[in-house]
This record gives sequence, C-alpha cells and structure tokens, in this order.
Amino acid sequence: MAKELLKGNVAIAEAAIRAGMNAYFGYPITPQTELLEWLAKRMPELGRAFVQAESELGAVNMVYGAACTGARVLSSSSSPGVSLMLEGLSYIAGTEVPVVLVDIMRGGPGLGNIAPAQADYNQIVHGGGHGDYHPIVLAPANIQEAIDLTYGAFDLAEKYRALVIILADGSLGQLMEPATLPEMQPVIMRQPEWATYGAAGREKRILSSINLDPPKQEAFNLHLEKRWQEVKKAEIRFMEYYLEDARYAVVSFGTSGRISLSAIRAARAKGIPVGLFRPISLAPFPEQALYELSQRVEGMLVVEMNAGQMLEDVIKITRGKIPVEFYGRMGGMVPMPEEIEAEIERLVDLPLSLNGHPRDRWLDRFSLAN
Amino acid sequence: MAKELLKGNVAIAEAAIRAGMNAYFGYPITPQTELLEWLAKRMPELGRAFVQAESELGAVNMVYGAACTGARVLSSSSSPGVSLMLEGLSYIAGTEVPVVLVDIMRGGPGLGNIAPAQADYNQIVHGGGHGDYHPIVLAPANIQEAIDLTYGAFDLAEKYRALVIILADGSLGQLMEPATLPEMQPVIMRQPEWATYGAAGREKRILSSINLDPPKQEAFNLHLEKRWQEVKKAEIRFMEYYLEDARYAVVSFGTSGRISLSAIRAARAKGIPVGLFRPISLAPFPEQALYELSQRVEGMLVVEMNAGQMLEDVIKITRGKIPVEFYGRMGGMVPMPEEIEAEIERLVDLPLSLNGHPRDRWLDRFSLAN
Amino acid sequence: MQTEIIIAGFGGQGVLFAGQVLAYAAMDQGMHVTWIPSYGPEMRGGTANCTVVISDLEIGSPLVSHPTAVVAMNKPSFDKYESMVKAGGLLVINQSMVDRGVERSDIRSIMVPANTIAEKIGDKRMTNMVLLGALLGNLGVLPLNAVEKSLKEHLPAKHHKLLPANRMALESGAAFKAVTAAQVIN
Amino acid sequence: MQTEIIIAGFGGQGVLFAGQVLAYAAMDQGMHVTWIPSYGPEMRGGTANCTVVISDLEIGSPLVSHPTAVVAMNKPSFDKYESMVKAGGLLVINQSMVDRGVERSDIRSIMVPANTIAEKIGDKRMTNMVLLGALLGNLGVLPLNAVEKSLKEHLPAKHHKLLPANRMALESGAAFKAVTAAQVIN
Amino acid sequence: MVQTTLEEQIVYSRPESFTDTQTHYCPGCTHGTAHRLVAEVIDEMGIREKMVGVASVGCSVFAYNYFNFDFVQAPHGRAPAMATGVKRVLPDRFVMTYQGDGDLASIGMGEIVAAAARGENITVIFINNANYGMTGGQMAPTTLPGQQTSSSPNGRDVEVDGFPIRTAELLSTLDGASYVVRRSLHDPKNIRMAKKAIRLAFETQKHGLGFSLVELLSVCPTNWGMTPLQAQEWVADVMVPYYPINDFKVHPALANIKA
Amino acid sequence: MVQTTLEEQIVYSRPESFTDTQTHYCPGCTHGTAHRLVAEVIDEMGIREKMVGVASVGCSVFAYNYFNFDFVQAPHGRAPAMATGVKRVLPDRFVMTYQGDGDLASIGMGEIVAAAARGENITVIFINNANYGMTGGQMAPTTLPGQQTSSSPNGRDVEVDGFPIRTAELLSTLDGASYVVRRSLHDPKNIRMAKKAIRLAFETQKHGLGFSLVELLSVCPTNWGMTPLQAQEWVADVMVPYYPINDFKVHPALANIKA
Amino acid sequence: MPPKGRVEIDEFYCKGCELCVEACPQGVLALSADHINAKGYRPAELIELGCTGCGVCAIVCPEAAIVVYREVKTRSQASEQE
Amino acid sequence: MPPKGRVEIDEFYCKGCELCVEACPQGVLALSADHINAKGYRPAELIELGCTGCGVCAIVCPEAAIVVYREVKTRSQASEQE
Ligand SMILES: Cc1ncc(C[n+]2csc(CCOP(=O)(O)OP(=O)(O)O)c2C)c(N)n1
Ligand SMILES: Cc1ncc(C[n+]2csc(CCOP(=O)(O)OP(=O)(O)O)c2C)c(N)n1
Ligand code: SF4
Ligand code: SF4
Ligand code: SF4
Ligand code: SF4
Ligand code: SF4
Ligand code: SF4
Ligand SMILES: [Mg+2]
Ligand SMILES: [Mg+2]
Repeated sequence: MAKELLKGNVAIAEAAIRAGMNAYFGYPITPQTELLEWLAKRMPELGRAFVQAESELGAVNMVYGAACTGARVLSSSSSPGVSLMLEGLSYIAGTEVPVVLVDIMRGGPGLGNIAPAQADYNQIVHGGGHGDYHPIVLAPANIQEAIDLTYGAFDLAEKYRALVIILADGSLGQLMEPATLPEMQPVIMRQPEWATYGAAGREKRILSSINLDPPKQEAFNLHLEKRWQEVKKAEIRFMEYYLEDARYAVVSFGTSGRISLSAIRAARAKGIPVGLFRPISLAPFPEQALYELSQRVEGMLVVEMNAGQMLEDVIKITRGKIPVEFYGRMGGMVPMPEEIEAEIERLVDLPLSLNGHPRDRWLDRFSLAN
Repeated sequence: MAKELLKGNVAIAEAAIRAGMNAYFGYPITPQTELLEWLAKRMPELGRAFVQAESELGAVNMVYGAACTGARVLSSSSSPGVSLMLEGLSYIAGTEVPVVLVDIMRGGPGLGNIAPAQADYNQIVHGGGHGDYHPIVLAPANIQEAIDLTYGAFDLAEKYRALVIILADGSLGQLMEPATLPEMQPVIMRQPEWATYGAAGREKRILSSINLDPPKQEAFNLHLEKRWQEVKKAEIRFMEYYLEDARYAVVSFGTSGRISLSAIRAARAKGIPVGLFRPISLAPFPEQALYELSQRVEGMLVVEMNAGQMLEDVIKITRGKIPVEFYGRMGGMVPMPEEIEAEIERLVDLPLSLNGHPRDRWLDRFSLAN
Repeated sequence: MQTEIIIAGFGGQGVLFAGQVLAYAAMDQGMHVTWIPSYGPEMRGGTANCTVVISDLEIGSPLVSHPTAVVAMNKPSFDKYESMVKAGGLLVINQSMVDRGVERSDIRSIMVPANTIAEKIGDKRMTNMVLLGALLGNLGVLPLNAVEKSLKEHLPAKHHKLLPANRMALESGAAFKAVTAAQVIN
Repeated sequence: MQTEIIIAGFGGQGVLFAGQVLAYAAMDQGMHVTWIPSYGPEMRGGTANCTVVISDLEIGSPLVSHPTAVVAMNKPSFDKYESMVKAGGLLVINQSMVDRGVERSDIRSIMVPANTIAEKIGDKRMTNMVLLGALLGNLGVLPLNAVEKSLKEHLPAKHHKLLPANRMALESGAAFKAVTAAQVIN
Repeated sequence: MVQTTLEEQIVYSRPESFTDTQTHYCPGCTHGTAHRLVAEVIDEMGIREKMVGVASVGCSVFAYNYFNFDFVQAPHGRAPAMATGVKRVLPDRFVMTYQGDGDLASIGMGEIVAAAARGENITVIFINNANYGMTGGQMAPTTLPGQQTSSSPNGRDVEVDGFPIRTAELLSTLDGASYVVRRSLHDPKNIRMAKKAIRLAFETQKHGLGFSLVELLSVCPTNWGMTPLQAQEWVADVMVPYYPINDFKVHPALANIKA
Repeated sequence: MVQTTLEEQIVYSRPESFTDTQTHYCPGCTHGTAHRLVAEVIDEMGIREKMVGVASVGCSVFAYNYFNFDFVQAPHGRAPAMATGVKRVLPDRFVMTYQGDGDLASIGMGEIVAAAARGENITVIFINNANYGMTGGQMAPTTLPGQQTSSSPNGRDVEVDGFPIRTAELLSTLDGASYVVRRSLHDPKNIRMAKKAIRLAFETQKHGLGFSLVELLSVCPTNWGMTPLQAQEWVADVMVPYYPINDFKVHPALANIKA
Repeated sequence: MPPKGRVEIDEFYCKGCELCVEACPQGVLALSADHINAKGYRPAELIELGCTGCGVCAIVCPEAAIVVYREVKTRSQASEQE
Repeated sequence: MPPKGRVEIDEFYCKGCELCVEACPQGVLALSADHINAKGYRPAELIELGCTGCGVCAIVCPEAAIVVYREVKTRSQASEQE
C-alpha cells in the first residue's frame, strides 16, 4: 500500500479502525486529544460506536463493559487520565477481558504540563492498579511501529485475554512520518466462549473479578502468573542498532530511543563503537537479550525522559556486572542528540565504576549543569 | 503509659489523633473501615474535622485541600480505593504538601476479596500515580510499630513536605496486641511558610502542581529527586532478627515478615542458622544494609503475600551475587509458619543456583502443590 | 514458651469476646499476646473464629496451623479443628452442640455441656465463659483469677453486674478435667 | 545524508503547513522524513514552529539543536534561531517582518520580502510558499517541482484553484539567492 | 357441552430467570424482593436470553449468581459506564444495572448522571436502603437526618454530614432520562406497584426511549438493628415521608404502553 | 455655607483583589468578566485576606495568577472536594471554587453533587461555555443539540451524545444547596445581575447558610469560531433559551440580606 | 365461598423472615415451631386450613420460596370439535 | 446636561475585543486604527467627546482594563465645625 504522511495520534486511531475495532470510549486530554477527535469523526461514519465518556473513569469502565461482550475496544488517554483508570484496569486484568489502551505520556507529576515525557514507565510497566497483574506494554518509536503495534494489539489482547497498553509520549502523538496503513479488516462481532452477550441457547455466563474465597483467588492469581510466563516466552520485542561490533550500548525506548540513534550515529562518525538496544515490549521486557548484551559490552548508558525508571530494570537485569550510566530529562523536556552524544563520550572517556548509583552520579552532573 | 489491647485499625486511628491530626477524610472499604468508624466517633468528640467523603476520589482531594492549609491530615483506604486515589496522590506529590495515607491491602486484582495481601507493593513503592515522585512508605508488622510509625508519619510528612504511606495488610488491621499509645499532642493549626490559609498581612500564595513550561517542571523534578536523596540518607528503617551468625536470611516485610519470624525460630530450633531481615521503610528501601547482608550469607529467601514484587528489588540489590529463592502466597492467602519453614529447609538442603528466576522456580513448585 | 488457642463457633456465641478476654488476661500478666479474628466476607452470617497466641517472646505469626488448644463451640468447628490440634494439645468441646465423640487419641480433650451449664447459671450468654473456664483449668497458661481480674478491669462498668455469673461460669468450666481419647473410649 | 529544517513564525502564518508540504514532497521522493510541531500550552496564541528532517536513512531524532536550515517568518523567530543554525547552514528570513540584518558570517542567508511578494501575487496567505521557494532554491534537498507535485496530490481538491498562485510564490522565492553575511555587509 | 370443574393451578412460582441458588442476603432483606420482581418482569417479557446484567459493589454484588442470564460485575459506582459499554456494542440486548445507594448516589453519582443525560438506553434498578449494607452499615447519601449508622454514631447531623439525596428527583431534571420513578418494597401493595414500574422501565428500554431508573426503598434489617417486620414499618413511617413514592419523569410515549 | 463643585471621581477601577497580571484568555472571553465580578464582590465585602480560591482544570486553571489572594489548584473536576478540605479545617475562611462546565458537569459531577448535598459552606463559580475550551473545543455536557465541536463534528446528536445538562436545575434538587442560580455574561444588564448573584452567593457563605453556586453563561469565541460580539449574540439567542436565567434555589434567610 | 388454595414453601430458600406470616390475610402461615433448616432458620409453614391462594405471601417473600396453588373453575368444552 | 466623564484604557490589559466599543451607549469608543500593543492587539480608545462616565464599558470589559471617571457635584460644608 502507498505511504501516507501520518500524525501519531491519527495513525494509531486509524490503525485501530483497520484492526476492526468495534468501539472507542475516551475523554479529551492533551496531547492525546487528536486521537479521540479523529475517531469522533471516523467511527460514526463507519457505523461503529464512539462515546466521549464523562471522564476517564467512565471511559475505562465503558471499555471494560464493551470488552466483556467480546467486542474489540480501545481507549486512550494521557498520564493524569491514566491514573484515574487504574482501578478499572485492575478489574479488567482481574476479569481477563481483552482491552487495548493508548497512553500518550506528558510531563508530571500532578497536572504538570503537556510536553512529552516517559515518566509513567513504572506506573504502566510495574505499578499502576492494585494487585498482581501484568499488562502487555508496547512502546513504539516511530509512526509505522505505532501503527503496526496498535494493529496487532487487538490480536494480542484476545490471544492472552489481556490488557495491552501502547505506551508513547506526547511527541510521538504529534509527529508526522510516512507510513503504510494496514488493510481494513471487516468489523465483526466476535462471540468468544467466555463473553457475555446474552445467553441465547447456552448457559449463562458471569464476568467478574471477585473471588471472596482466598484459595480461589489464589488459584486465579496463579493462572495469571502462568499465563504471564507464556507471554514472556512468546512476546518479547526489541530493536538493535549497530550492536554487532559495539563496545558500548545505549538502552532507551520510544522517543528517547530514536533520539539516541542520532547520537549514536554521530558518535560512530567519531569512531566510537556504540550501538542502541531499544526495547519495544517493555512488558514482557527483553531481559535475556539485554543480559546477553551486557556480557558483550564494556558499559551501558540508559537514556530516558524521566528520572531513571527503566534504569532500575536495566541495573537488575545486568546484575551489577557491567558499569551502567544514566542520562535523563524530566518534566516534559526532550533530550537533544548532542546531549546524549556527550554522555556517550563520557562513558568512553571516563573511568567506569560499579560502585554508587548511576542516578546519583547523573543528579550530581545534572544539578551542576542546571 | 500502660499497655492497652488494641486492634490495628483502631490503634492507627488513635495514634493519628494523638499526633494532633486536624482532619480525617475517608471512604468505607473493608478491611479498613474500622479505622474510619473509630474516627467518625472520636473526631467530632474532640471537635476536629471528620468527613465521610463521597468516594476515594473525594477523600484524596479533601486531604489535598486540607493539607494545603498546613493542617495535619489523614486518609485511609484499601487496595481498590487506593487505585482511585492515584491521580490525587500524584498531585499531592507534585504540590509538595504533607499528607499521611494508610493503605490496608486486600486481595486483588479487581474487586478480589477482603483477605490480607501485600500485592500493592509495586503500586505504592514504585508505580502508582503518573510522573516521577516518591512517597515515603512504611510497613509495620505489629501494633506497636503501626502506632509509632503513624505517630511519626506526620512529622516526617511535614519535614520533607511529602506523602507518607503506612502500608499494611488486612490482618494487621484486624489484629489485636498490647501496645502503648503515645501522649496526646495538642491540636494546633500550623501555618507553615508555604501554606494557603488566607493571605492576611502577607503576600498571597499559590499551591499547584502545574508547570506548563517544561524547564520549570524539570527544575521542580530535579528538586524532588534531590530531596529524595536526602530522605534516602536519613529515613531508612529495618529490623534484623537472628542475623549475627546467620548463613541464610529471610527477607520479608509486614505480616509475612512476622510470620517468617516464627518459621525462623522453628528452623533455628532445628539448628539452621537463619535470620530475618525485615524492611520497615519500603521507600526508601534499606538497600545498603540488604546488600551488605547479601555479602555475608549463602542464600536468601524472600517471602511475600504476592507474586514476588519486593523480590525484584531484592534481586536488583543483591546483584545476582547470591542465590535468592522466593515463596509467596497470593489473592488473600496468608502463609503459615510451617510453609516458610519448609522453604527455609529447601534453601539449606538443595543445591542453590544463580540461574533462572526464583519466581519461575516457585511457580513450578507452587503449581504442583496446588 | 508459646501457647496458641483457637476459639471457634457460630457468630452469636461470643467467640471473639472469649478470645479477647484471654488476650486481656495475658496482657495483664505481662505476656506477649496476639488476638486475630477470621474476618469473613463483607456480609453477615456463618461461623467465626479467633486465634490467640500467648508467649513470653515477641510473637511472630498470629496465625497457626496447629494450635496448642482449640475451643469448639459448635459441630462445624469441632469437625474442622479436631484434626488441627497439635499432638498432645487440648480440645475443648461444647458437648451441647455436638453429636459425636473425639476421634484422635493423641490429644487431650474435654466435653463440656456448656449450654446446659450456662442455662443453669441463668444466662445463656455464659456458654463461652464455661468453655473458657474448661480451657484455662486444663491448660495452665493463665490462672483462672487472672481472667476474672481482667474481666473486671476491661468490661465496661455497665456490664459489671455480670461479673458474678462470669466467675461462676469460668469455675464450673474449670471443674471439667481433660482426658485422652483412650480414656473416653474406655 | 540528513537535512534538518525548522520553520518558525506566528500562529497564523502557515508555518505548520509549509513544513507539511515539505514533508509530503520528501515522502513522494521516497525519502525518510519527519515533521514535528512545537505544541504549545493547552491554550491559544503565541508562536509556532515545526521541524522537518529529511534523510535517506531511518531517522533518529525528529528534533535538532542545530538545524541545517531555518525559515524565520517573523522577528522573534529570527532572533531565536539565528544562533542555532548549523555552521555553513542556511537561514531564510521574511524581510517584511524584521528590522535588522543577519549577524553570523558562518552561515548562508536570504532576506526575502515575502509579505510584499505574496501581496503582489494577490494572496497574503502565500507568504509561507514564497519563503519555502527560497529555501528549496538554495538547499538542494528537493527540487521545486517535487513540492509542486506534492501540493497537487495532497491538497484537497477544493483548494486546487490555489495551485497556480502556489507555484508562482514558490518560484518567486526560489529566485532569491543566498549570500554569506560578509557579502551582505559589503 | 360445557363442563365446569375445579382445577388446581399454579398461581405463583419461582421465576425462570432465577437460578436455583440460595441468596446470601440476610433474612427479610428486600434485595431479594427486588431481584424477584426483576426476574418476573424478564420472564413476562421473554427477554431472558437477551439480558446482560451489570452487578455493582454492595450487598448485591453476587446478584449475578441468582439471575439466570449473562452478567458482568462493575467497580464500585461504575455500573452505568459498564452498561454503556455493553449497550453501545449490543444495542439490541437488554442491559440492566442493579445498584445500591452508596454505589449509585455516592461514589457513582458522576456515572449515573452522565448515563441519564446521554439518554443511555439502559434500565437501572436502584436500591435505596439508607445505608451501606455490605460494609457494615455506614452512612449513605440517603441516610436520613438523625439516623444512626456506624459512621454517624450520634445520628446523621445535617449540619456536618449534609442532607440526604433524593436521587430520582435529581435525575428527573435530565432531558435524557425517560422514566424515573420511586417505589417501595415494604408491603404487598407497594411491591405490586414496584413491579409495574420495573416493567415500564424495561418497556422504556425495549422501545428505545432512553434511560430508565426505578428507585426502590428497601430494608436493611441487619444494619438497622431491627427485625424484618420492624424494618418494613420503618420504611413506611420514616423513609416514605422523606422519599415520596412518585413518578418523576415519564416519557409521553409510555402512556400507550401497558405494564 | 454649602458650596457645590464639580469634582472628578473614579467610578470604576480595577479591583484590588486582582493582581497586575495580563490574563491568558482569548480576546473577548468572558472568563475575564467572571473573574472581575468575583474580584469586585470580594473587594466590596472586604474578605480578600480571608479568601482561599480553588482553581480547576480548564482555561481558568491559571485563575490563581490573576486573583490577589491565596489559591490552590485542583485535579480536573475535584475542586469541590479540595474546597471541602480547606473549609473543614478553616471554617472561618471564604472558600471559592471556579470551575468550567467540563470540569464541573462532566468529570466532576460526583464531587459537586456531594458537596451540594453536604451543604458544604463554599461558593462555586461555574462557567458554562458549552464546550471544553482549554483542550480545543470538544463537546461538553452543556454543548447544545446540533452544536458542532471538535468531538461532535457533525453537531451534537442527542440520539447518540445525549442531552445537555442543566446543572443549576439539577443541583437545586438538593436540600443542602442554599443558593443556586443561573446568570449570563453577554450584556451589561446580565453582567450586573450576575454580580448581584455572586454577591449573594458569598453572603450565603458568610452567613453559614451552606452551599452556593452561580452558573454563568459565558462565551468561547475561539472554539465557537466567532468574534467576541457574535459570541455574545449566540449566548443571547441560543444559550439563554436552553439555559434560562433564573433563581433555582434561594434560602429563605437570604431574603433579608442585601446584595 | 372463598377460593381454595395452598402454598408450598421450599425450606431450601426460606430464611424464616416472617414477612409472609405477617402478610397472609388469612393468618394461615407461621414459622416452624421445631424444625430448623440447613442454614439454621425456622422455615415458614402452612399451619391451618383457609389458604385462598391469594398469593400475597409470595409477593412479599424475598427469597421466592413460595409456590402458590389455587383451585380455579375451568370450563371445558366436552364435545370434540369436528 | 448629561454628566461629563472620561475613561482610561490600559493597553497593557486590553485585547481589542471590541466589547466596550459595542456597549458604549455614547459610541465614543473605537479600536485604535494604527496602534498595536505589545501583545499584538489594537487597543480600544476614547475617540470622541461625549463620554458620560456611565461605566458600561467597564462593566463589559473582560480584562478590567478600563478606569472610568465622572464629574459629580459635591456639596462641601465650607464652614468648619466647631
Ligand atoms: C472503590 C471502592 N471503594 C469502597 C469499596 C467498599 N464497599 C463495598 S460495598 C460498599 C457500599 C455498598 O453500599 P450500597 O451501595 O448502599 O449497597 P448495599 O450494600 O447497601 O446494598 C463499599 C463502600 C469498594 N469495594 N470499592
Ligand atoms: C484527568 C484529566 N482529564 C483530562 C484533562 C484534560 N483537560 C484539561 S482542561 C479540560 C476541559 C476543560 O473544559 P471546561 O471545564 O469546560 O473549561 P473551559 O476551558 O471550557 O473553561 C480537559 C478535558 C486533564 N487535565 N485531566
Ligand atoms: S446487610 Fe442489609 S442490605 Fe445487606 S443483605 Fe443484610 S439486610 Fe440486606
Ligand atoms: S479557549 Fe474559549 S474559554 Fe478558553 S480562553 Fe479562549 S475563548 Fe476563553
Ligand atoms: S396464598 Fe394467601 S392465603 Fe394462602 S398462605 Fe399465601 S397469603 Fe395466605
Ligand atoms: S417470606 Fe419467604 S423467606 Fe420469609 S419466612 Fe416466608 S417463605 Fe420464608
Ligand atoms: S463610561 Fe460610558 S460613555 Fe464613557 S466610554 Fe464607557 S460606556 Fe462610553
Ligand atoms: S472591552 Fe476591554 S479588552 Fe475589550 S476592547 Fe474594550 S478595553 Fe479592550
Ligand atoms: Mg445501601
Ligand atoms: Mg467549558
């Protein structure tokens, strides 16, 4: 198919449409609003359901309800709005209904601002709602990837009866790039064997997340954990750039990942053997691949648009065996390639150490500079 | 002062009263409700403010508002209710107002059940609301500790202008033990130099979490990170039991920590040199102490009432240098000392390995058993 | 030394209160003690139980799989807990509510027609105290008068008129002596 | 080879559209391209800018500190971006909106009285296209007719009547030739 | 030839829309009565196989065990949003939420108002029992002035705790609401009226007229500390005066529909 | 001896309760007018130093920059809850929330109803501009039938999007609400009436009578795609008929209080 | 002559709430004096003649525990239609 | 004779929205024909005599940009009070 110049928010929305999404429920919030606005126009055109909910609480529970029928459903929001969805997301996970959520992160905490950020990594990947559950989290770094991940997210959600979160930041939402949209899938009403759509000619069904009896709840938790093991086996995704001969590696996801790529090219141009490891599936995280990489390189630089959240995972995975450094921008600031390039040069030039915490070193440097 | 036989929920509520709490705002949810009910009676008696909010969203924003005036304020809830508070907590952190929150965890995800659990460790310690922020998280394991931590939490919150969360589980809420209540502090209206209580005779003040300009937000984020470094230096708390001569260590917090103590005594009685490391401050986490301990022992067993959340932190901190095993109960199940004792014996008897993930091994064992 | 006691029965039988009385008494004797109820679903009905652990050390687990002693105030509790009592432990049964004897021979047990006794004392609500008396009289963890003292100290004044009945109940219970199953059979 | 272009000006000057036209043309030429706007506070007003990166490789950062070329459509943009242009880069200035000359001597620059030209063409809205013409005429990253073709293909049909004016604007702009500051001073 | 015989007929039996499950409700709790009326109406309308129920959080959380049709279970207060999700993708199904007063009028006020304003074509069965039954009898938005609850131990003080919300009246201000009435479950006459209202509510949905809600005054003997009979009297004597039995909004098109 | 002279007096100047800050509002936006009226009333009542304002999320999020008194800023929709927190610990201060229609009537409906029901002794200034101004003009609960917005591109379709909420009417059903009125800002006469209402709202608070709210019809020229003058006309012609200017609830005790 | 009826109360569902007892216009219901069901409740029973099959008990029963029977006159066309 | 007045419009605040221009009963206000303020707006100005100091412009101004003056008769007691 021909390439089109597409804006992130619109591309994601349209990819969901092409995936046969039956219904969308959302609430306006910058920098995600264009996604909702696109669907406000397109969904009724196509005879599909679009509801601007009364709030993010409303939206998450509408997708919850619609997902219970077996429909393909999407919601989207940005950081503060996602915080309001967490009870609902925990219920969704606890009921095992497939839902796709797009989170276009902005600067925080609190009302913060509407500039791009990656400061909800922990919220989405580790913390978030209450109880033990695991969403699949996919972090695109460009428009084509955003399209492809969104398009595939529905299948993934249905395959594992899981919550799939597309985690991007405000700049990806605003970015335009040429990309190819997938084919339009027919919109059908699925009736999976667990769904509640009226018990005509079959036993009635119940979808709920309650198990007052702890042993039953524990059995359910066990089931979720085992299923997560399967997901871990099958759904790891990441990209490697210039790593074959690299002695240093930058680890970075999403927008900061692609910016790092520019820095790496510049550093390579100066003869520094550095490459990029860009996780796409943040959950399940490409632990094994990163660990293996850590065995091959002399040092790693983690770059994020937050105060070092994925950093902790990288430290854990690399087991303190190789030096890790960190560079972050916060509160809606986006790092420039030059800044990252300078950090790569520091990595190469300065004696590396396994002691202390990379965040503390970064904070010292960063405070001086600011 | 004389000891009294006190129930966890009541003890915490009364400790907050003694600490001079000006106002409480909350919403009923089992297994935390008795805390609210106690204050429904006591606060009006003492001429202090008590409001049963319309929801947890209402409650968190009421404490937010009251905290802005400089008042000592408390809210409390349990897992699903806390999920609803996360936007508000992020705002509170983003505004730097001191708030104390009690979270009496129950089984999840979703509606789950009302039995004790520790499955919100990640939510409270790492994830939770959007944006980079750090609550101080304290996990009591007995009633006296719950009282003392709650009593001190207000000072801590004010010292760092931070959110302090008392993280306990349903069984601690229901447990009765003899304990001593602290003295009643006079209830005063503090007027700290940042608070908004009417601009009589001074410049007006604004309390907000918004910084539309990313560089300003970044400077604020930096400030939060630097302050967190201070907290990390000054506010680490943990307990050690039988660790002087231990060759094995159990790492466990709160209720599972005290249950582990019974198992350890039983194992010691069989001659196994095992001790207990019980973190009290989960954030800041006693990283250094645990790391040093890991240098001294041959293996560690992490015990939690969840699927292994603190486990990941222990793995990170011990840098994969010593074998770590895991034992967990989920969904409202509480481990019995015998189960933990058996796990300790496994640790001693079986060949330990640094490969694979302790959670995977546990899941294999656990699935077989269930 | 640690003693673990589970008291179990129907909701209205004063199960939780009996446990608390024990806990108060232990506290007043300067011992470590924990009391923890089973807290059921968010709705009413069904059975209740509580676990009391008394020790001279800081108490680890407030819950136990194999308690030193169990007071079973009704049939379901008897059925559920008989097998759990620690070998050599004590099982106190409300004979008024059960229709079978003790099966295990490695524990001590007492059958107390507690309802009947309580009714004789003139207050059906004393059933739990009769059984508590039987427990204390055969366990040796706390003297009977420690419990009486605690009742006096912690019972709200308006209930003090019940103290004589309580004392009578405790004492009538304490008069029962534990036997082992072998003895019962014989 | 990678070329980075920032186009900046007031909200109503067609800054974002000019960038998109560029991006479409690059796409149609089979090149990698990114377009990203500055997206301001949740309320109106102020200045706007966008960054277009054109490359023959997968593009890393869509944002740059030192662009190859800048189109400054007003005074604040001129002031802000002059220092940022990469040494040897190109600065296209809307002369109609500024009151000073270029200071740097290590870049090439063009002063285009774009408002005046656009008005001459008969459509004030063509200012952005005049400047785009000047940019393309001096950058060599894309041929002028590529842009014209893209305009035809991606402009909604109802706007096709503007195509001749667009072409004229682009060509008038392209007629301006870049100089270095030294030349300007002389 | 016509012959007249006396024949025994079943005049009432358990509705088909019920399962053979004992409820967990306390003796005399009229949650059960409300369930029964709903089940009867669904039987009569023959829509059991087209039903999707949405249970809420409260004593009725397990409603899904008692009704013999598909059910989902919503987070506290959010049933109307979940119902919206279901209804929007399955417009030809019948969607009902069953919510308590804490659920609907406290934590869920935002969702119910929005659903009513949207004219969401769903039916809401709203149980007003003047307290939070499930969590042990705390004050609800519907708790009456002076009423003692576990979180208003000295009785609801309107100066501090505010005034009870008359939910049906409030929702009837919304143009999207087509059928909003209050009924009571405290005696046979009122129960009969309640059933008619439930029928009309489902008819509202059937005819695509939009949002329908039946508020039902219901007892909570356990937390009120009363016998079931005393509780019924309390409804008649104390609740009904504050919460009048009335039709607050009836879409004109309903005039032609018999219930 | 009496002498008559002509002397120039200031009959109007910028209120003291304002700071010397330019607003970020679009030209002609009557958020500014509402601010000014509030500031004037606060000046006249002499309560500037006792004020604590609660800003909400919407175009007025920066209200705190323009008023010269203490201010806090609430999460989207939660201003009434924050105000409750402030008021309960400082009952002798004046607490005001300033909220848009998206903030108050959509995401914040639960909080405003609860605060009104509690009779929370606060004053709410509620700006109904029939859309979400700040995020670029999406449909609000107050958007009129047929009105085009960026999320109802073909005009609000009541069949799908539901009906606009008349907030003042809805809140006036609550016993805890003591003063609930609607006014408009589209011409001098209405602005004068609006000011009187704002005064009465603060008087309600001053006399401890409970919850007060003034709904103000306000323009959003930018997102409506109109000039400020056209926008004022649209208010008069389209909004006022749907949202009548009226007193919906006035506590009897207010009769004796002059505004 | 009042119609003749009877009720069957399923003790599996009955919780002895007494609502039917109170509501029965004929006063023919009572809680069992001696029997306790599996859940520990004294179920309601028909204790006297005189049930009219009016169904009021069923209307008030929260547990749908009651089946009501009534004798009704039926007119049957004896001759077959040909 | 109508009262005499005048207005001062602070261009720092004015956004040229024209509401005052439209509202002025005397029609003595207009947006500046040539001047543009720092924010890029044409501020309102008093363009003619005839202002009565009625204050209507100030009532409609969303930016509180207008100060209104009016000449009022004052009666002063010339003799001092003793
Ligand atoms: C988010 C959340 N908050 C609180 C609770 C605890 N909770 C469970 S039921 C209930 C109240 C139910 O009261 P109501 O809706 O009146 O129903 P009833 O039991 O009276 O029928 C509450 C507060 C919860 N489960 N989830
Ligand atoms: C939780 C949350 N959801 C969404 C937003 C995005 N948001 C900001 S302002 C706004 C709407 C404001 O509209 P309104 O209250 O009508 O105020 P107006 O701007 O029209 O005055 C929204 C949805 C947010 N900041 N937080
Ligand atoms: S607690 Fe109240 S509402 Fe709940 S089942 Fe019992 S009587 Fe009914
Ligand atoms: S967007 Fe609308 S509401 Fe917001 S400032 Fe502009 S005109 Fe006012
Ligand atoms: S059917 Fe009527 S008469 Fe017969 S038992 Fe029931 S209520 Fe009484
Ligand atoms: S009303 Fe129903 S549940 Fe109650 S006693 Fe009668 S048959 Fe039993
Ligand atoms: S004061 Fe009156 S007359 Fe004077 S300019 Fe203003 S509106 Fe016009
Ligand atoms: S009303 Fe105010 S802002 Fe508008 S033009 Fe007049 S002075 Fe300027
Ligand atoms: Mg209720
Ligand atoms: Mg608005």
